[in-house]
Amino acid sequence: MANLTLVQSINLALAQEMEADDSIVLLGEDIGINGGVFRVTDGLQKRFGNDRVIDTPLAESGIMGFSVGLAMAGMKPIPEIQFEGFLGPAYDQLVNHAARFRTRTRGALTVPLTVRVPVGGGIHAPELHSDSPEAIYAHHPGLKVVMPATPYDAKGLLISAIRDPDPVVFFEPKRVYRSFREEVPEDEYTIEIGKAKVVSEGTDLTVVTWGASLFQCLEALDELPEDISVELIDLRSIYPFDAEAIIESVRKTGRCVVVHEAPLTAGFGAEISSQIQEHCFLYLEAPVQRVAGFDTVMPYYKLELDYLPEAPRIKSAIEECMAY
Amino acid sequence: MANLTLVQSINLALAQEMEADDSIVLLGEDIGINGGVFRVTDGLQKRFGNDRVIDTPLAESGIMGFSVGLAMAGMKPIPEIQFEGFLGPAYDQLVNHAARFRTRTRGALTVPLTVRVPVGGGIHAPELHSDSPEAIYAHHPGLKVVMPATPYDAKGLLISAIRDPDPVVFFEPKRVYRSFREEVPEDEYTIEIGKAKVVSEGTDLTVVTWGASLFQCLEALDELPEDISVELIDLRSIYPFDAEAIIESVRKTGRCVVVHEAPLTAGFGAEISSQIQEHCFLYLEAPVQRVAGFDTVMPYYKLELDYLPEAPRIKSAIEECMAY
Amino acid sequence: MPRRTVYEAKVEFVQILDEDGGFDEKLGKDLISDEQVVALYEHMVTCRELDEIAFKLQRSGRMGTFPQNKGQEAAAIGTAHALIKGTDWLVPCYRENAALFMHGLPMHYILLHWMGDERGNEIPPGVNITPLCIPIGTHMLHAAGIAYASKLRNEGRVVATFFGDGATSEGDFHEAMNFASVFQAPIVFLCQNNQWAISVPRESQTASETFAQKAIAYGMPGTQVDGNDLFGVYKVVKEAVDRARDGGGPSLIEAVTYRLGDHTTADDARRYRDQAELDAWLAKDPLIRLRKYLETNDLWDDQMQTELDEKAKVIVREVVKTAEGIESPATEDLFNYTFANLPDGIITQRDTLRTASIGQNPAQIGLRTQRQNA
Amino acid sequence: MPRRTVYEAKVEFVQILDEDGGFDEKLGKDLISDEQVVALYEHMVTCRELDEIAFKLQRSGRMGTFPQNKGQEAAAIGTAHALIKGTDWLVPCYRENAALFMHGLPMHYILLHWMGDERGNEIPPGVNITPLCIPIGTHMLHAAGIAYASKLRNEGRVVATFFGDGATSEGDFHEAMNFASVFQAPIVFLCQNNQWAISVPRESQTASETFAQKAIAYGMPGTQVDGNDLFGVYKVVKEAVDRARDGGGPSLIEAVTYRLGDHTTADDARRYRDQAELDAWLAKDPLIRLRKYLETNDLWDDQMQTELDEKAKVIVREVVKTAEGIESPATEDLFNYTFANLPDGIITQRDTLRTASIGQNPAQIGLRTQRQNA
Ligand SMILES: Cc1ncc(C[n+]2csc(CCOP(=O)(O)OP(=O)(O)O)c2C)c(N)n1
Ligand SMILES: Cc1ncc(C[n+]2csc(CCOP(=O)(O)OP(=O)(O)O)c2C)c(N)n1
Ligand SMILES: [Mg+2]
Ligand SMILES: [Mg+2]
Repeated sequence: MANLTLVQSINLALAQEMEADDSIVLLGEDIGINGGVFRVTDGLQKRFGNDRVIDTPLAESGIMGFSVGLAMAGMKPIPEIQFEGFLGPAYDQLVNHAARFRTRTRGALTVPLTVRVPVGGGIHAPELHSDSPEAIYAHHPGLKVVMPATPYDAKGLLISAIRDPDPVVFFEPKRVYRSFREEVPEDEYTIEIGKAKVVSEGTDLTVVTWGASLFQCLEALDELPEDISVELIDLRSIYPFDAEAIIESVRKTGRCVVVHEAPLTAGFGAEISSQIQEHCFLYLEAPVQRVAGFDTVMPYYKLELDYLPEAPRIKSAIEECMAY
Repeated sequence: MANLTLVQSINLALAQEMEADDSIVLLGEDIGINGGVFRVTDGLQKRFGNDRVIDTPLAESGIMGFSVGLAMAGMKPIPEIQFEGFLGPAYDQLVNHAARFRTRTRGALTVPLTVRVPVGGGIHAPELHSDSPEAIYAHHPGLKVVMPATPYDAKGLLISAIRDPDPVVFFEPKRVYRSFREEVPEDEYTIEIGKAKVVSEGTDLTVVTWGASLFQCLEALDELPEDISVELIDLRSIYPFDAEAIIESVRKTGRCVVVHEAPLTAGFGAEISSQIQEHCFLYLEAPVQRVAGFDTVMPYYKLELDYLPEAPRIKSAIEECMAY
Repeated sequence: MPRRTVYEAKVEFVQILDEDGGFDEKLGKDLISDEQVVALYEHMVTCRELDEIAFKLQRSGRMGTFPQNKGQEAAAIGTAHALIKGTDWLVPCYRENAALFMHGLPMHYILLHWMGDERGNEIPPGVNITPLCIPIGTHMLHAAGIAYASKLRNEGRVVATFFGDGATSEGDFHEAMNFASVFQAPIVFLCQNNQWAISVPRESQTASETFAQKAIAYGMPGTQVDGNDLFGVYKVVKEAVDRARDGGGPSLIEAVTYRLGDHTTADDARRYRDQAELDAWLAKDPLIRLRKYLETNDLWDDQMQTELDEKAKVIVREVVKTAEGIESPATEDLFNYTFANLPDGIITQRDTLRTASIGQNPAQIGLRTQRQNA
Repeated sequence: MPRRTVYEAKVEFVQILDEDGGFDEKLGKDLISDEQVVALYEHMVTCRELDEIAFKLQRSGRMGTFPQNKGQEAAAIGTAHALIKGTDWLVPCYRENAALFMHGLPMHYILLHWMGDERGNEIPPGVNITPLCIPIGTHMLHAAGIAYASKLRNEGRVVATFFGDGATSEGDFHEAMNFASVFQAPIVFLCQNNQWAISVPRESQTASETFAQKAIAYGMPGTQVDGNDLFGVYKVVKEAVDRARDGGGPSLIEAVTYRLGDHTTADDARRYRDQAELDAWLAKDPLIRLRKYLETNDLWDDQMQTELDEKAKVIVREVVKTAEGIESPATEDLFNYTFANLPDGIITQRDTLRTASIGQNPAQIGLRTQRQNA
């Protein structure tokens, strides 16, 4: 058991899985000697060699399409896309190929890849280094999408993702990369894709969130009056997502606030809100609230904290939902 | 006034706008002498010349990025992407550039382009010729997204889109291209982007839909018992969408079914359902229902009608929503 | 030397059997045995028969859109012959059916594919072929990845990937060429330059004089070959395959050929191309040329042709019967292949054939508890 | 001729002022007037000063990530000098600030950009520059489109677009080169081959011997030039610009240079590259070389240098003051530039700073009617 950052726990999971399964290869821009721009793959090329930790040319569609080929030939590629904004050029290969080969070939050719992608805002990064496109990939059938918020979950979910026989988009909230440490077991363990985590139990209102927003929610909860009992759920998996855990919680609390960084409109919060309504209609005491990014382009960093759902906005949504 | 198909009304609108504004150029694959694979641009190259109706190399990112450049230099490009499945390679240029230049430059450089894209299933086409990605583009700030379902609306919305100072994704439901004719005025007219159409008034339940599904909804309505009074809304614009019209209707009817071809999860129906809930909470007598494509890859055509929300599925959703 | 040449390159064109039946002995001698040539010709004719019948199936409403392969058989077969069936991989687009059949794809799979049935892509085990690729220019990256996997694992497999002249315009073509050359993957890029991408002629697709010279951008050998010349195609592909298998990396081959049919059955090429152009190329049909060769070399006669035509008809009739005889896919096939392990949501959708929740059995969404006092 | 050469090409390297101060009179005579060279040198030094100060701003927490331009000034300035300010367009990446300033971009805009402020991209009217481009390799398509607009409207404008060696690997590079050549757009593609793309060296980026030869794939002229040689860069770019303006279409120029700094302030190049390599290139610094030239030609002395250094400091101090003195952007700037005409939903979000609805004034969503008996 070691006290690790998110960066370190991901590095550990990668190393352990690579050790155990030599069909795993990592590929991406600057992941080799440089260890990735966030150092997530630090030391792995040295340990596993150039053939298994591959610096690629600067081409995201290439990285993704090449990985699809590797996967169909029986390897388990783990491509890295340097920032979520650069998933754009890889989008077509990801949604129209990686996601479709199993369906397309009735299972004859499959694509067991895990694409790692730093995600989200809050670190004063340049343009296209701070977006949250999880709803896009969740909407495309054939992909699984996860976004762990803590070092412990990251290790367990990454191992599940790597072992999953289908493509998984593994989003790493960069705001959390080094923001805190947590005890992470040395042994390998898995966390089931599709299972949420109840971070704190409560009876009055459910907050559902994922990624770095978890910490803004915790901050908001800290500032709430003592007498409001909030159940906080970290979704962890976006697709498939744990409808059951949410429904169970909201049937208990009758109120829900969903929090995410991505723009409101057609964000994943809409799916959650809709499903709550479909499954908890008679239990709801207030409309499900969404606290999200605005329907505007993620701003350059001077304004990013005005854009992101920070604690005060979450707090007031909770209070108003309680008061409804 | 002439009796036109959707293909013809779009062709007419393009011709009239090109006549009026010589900064408009069309570009795409096979749109010139061939008139496009659906003949939507038939005759336009002959009429306006090779410089204004431009056959491009086979490269969608190229078409989109080149159009962004043309637009920033003061032209009004109308690129065509041959099928919605081939928006994939153009995605990055569309969402990360076309959609962002106004924000990025505080309005100094803008991208008044209208990208025309055939959309949706039901015509026995090959793979990637039958998808419905409207939610993807609606989620990306900086884009407008429309999907007219009739020849009349297509002309008015296309003219609005072309004249709009910002990028518009103009989806053309290919199942409707030649399925029926409608009176379309010869004169130019516009339909405001963001305004829905109440196709039929009703008091018991609201059906919200867009694109080719409109006709499946009409079919379902025909088969309903006389005593159920349905208000049918054709959204027409996906982003921005006419929340007001929907809210007004659902506050009146208390029940709503949303119908679309795209996969359920994180589809645009989720946004509508969420907003109804947020704004009509105390008026709702049943949960908002979504009848949509399944969370699976759009199948090859033998199964496509099992996938698409056809009339029977819509009808039973309406009946069950009424019975709730 | 303030202005000095730092790089020079050239591109060669290869032709062994020309359209008048002329045969280059120096390059062509003992290249393919007489027996093999006869067998390849027979295969070519059978594939042409399938192609014509497929066209008719579409016209009579028994199949969806179909892209005829007519006229490009020599490029497909010459390439397939240079690769080892069951070891090497073929990563096709959709105009090289003849190559796929040679490497073990059951013929009715192609019909199933165009009949809107994914089972046409359910490649049998041991057949190293990826399914027809609909999005143009995207599959060459998969080919590069498959080739690199072979290299990484020292399997000695070579990959050949087919694509059209139009496909070279896509960014993915560039990225595939670049990845393949940077990683020295064992792959042959086979560009079927059939002069048209639907209605767009080669001159509007690229300003380069040849497609072969695009290899130069990647420090890769590039060769142009008469794509209607079985011998020429086999020769240059074989050289490239051998080089690849020996660790010499990728190659680009431009097979100069022609699309004798419309783009697909949904197309009408008379809208955009001249009859005269088509006529000139009809005379270069690889079937005519190869038959001429066989006859010149006393390997063929009218009697054999009649028998072959009959045999081809019988084979193709059987193939059509098989494709049409397959029972309709079950609705639940919609769901079952989305993931190896279906998430609850999809299971519910499959079992109820519904998307949203009303009318669904609450048990199906597996609630662990139920609040009573709603 | 069964194997005949159908295409030949070569790539030239141009150098006028070499690193030892050698000057090729034949190519360089009267190329740039003495006065101009002095002015360009002064600009170069000022830009270098800004670059060093920007680095320090980041280190002291007053600015976000910054990519130093150090070492690549000759390529930027030589190119900008060959284009007509206010007529031609520059479509940059982020390592050619010196070119942008020459064409009218206020210097503090660059700082604002890296300080996380979109106002750094609010290009003033009449300045034909697009903003720094973050997604690598994507902006050359915009450049091609701008160039084609100039051609369509007979405006006589030429476009120069800058990008790195790494950028050539992106599919969009390929599509931009192809579109530009097919449409014979008046554009110069200026590849700043600074040997590295973050930690990836040139040899891992492409297997081609030069970047210039990538032009061959598009039937486009391609030339390699010493990118640290102001005269050489100006010469080859001017030729390409003239050709483009005369309707001769696009060109690719590879400027061979070196990134003397880290990739950005977030990078530490010592992790992946040798000090010896860096040292060798430090000696080729375009500033050193140009000063040597000026001194050899009696155009410069220490006194002038001292004065210039002082002047540059003053200018840059002022620039920093301007950038830092700008008031913070208003929160509502988040919203106001999304569309020319903001949709209701965004107006509501702006006016309430909220996303979902509770607590929002129902009037704001503009309900036309209100059912009373809820
Ligand atoms: C990415 C993509 N864009 C557009 C299309 C539509 N389309 C299908 S085939 C074709 C032309 C292909 O030309 P080429 O590569 O030369 O192959 P050919 O059909 O001539 O064999 C086009 C534009 C497509 N299938 N995929
Ligand atoms: C599409 C995209 N992918 C990845 C990145 C991350 N990134 C920023 S700069 C860079 C290297 C660029 O190398 P090069 O083109 O040679 O330009 P240089 O920085 O050397 O000037 C990378 C990979 C990016 N900005 N955009
Ligand atoms: Mg072709
Ligand atoms: Mg570089």
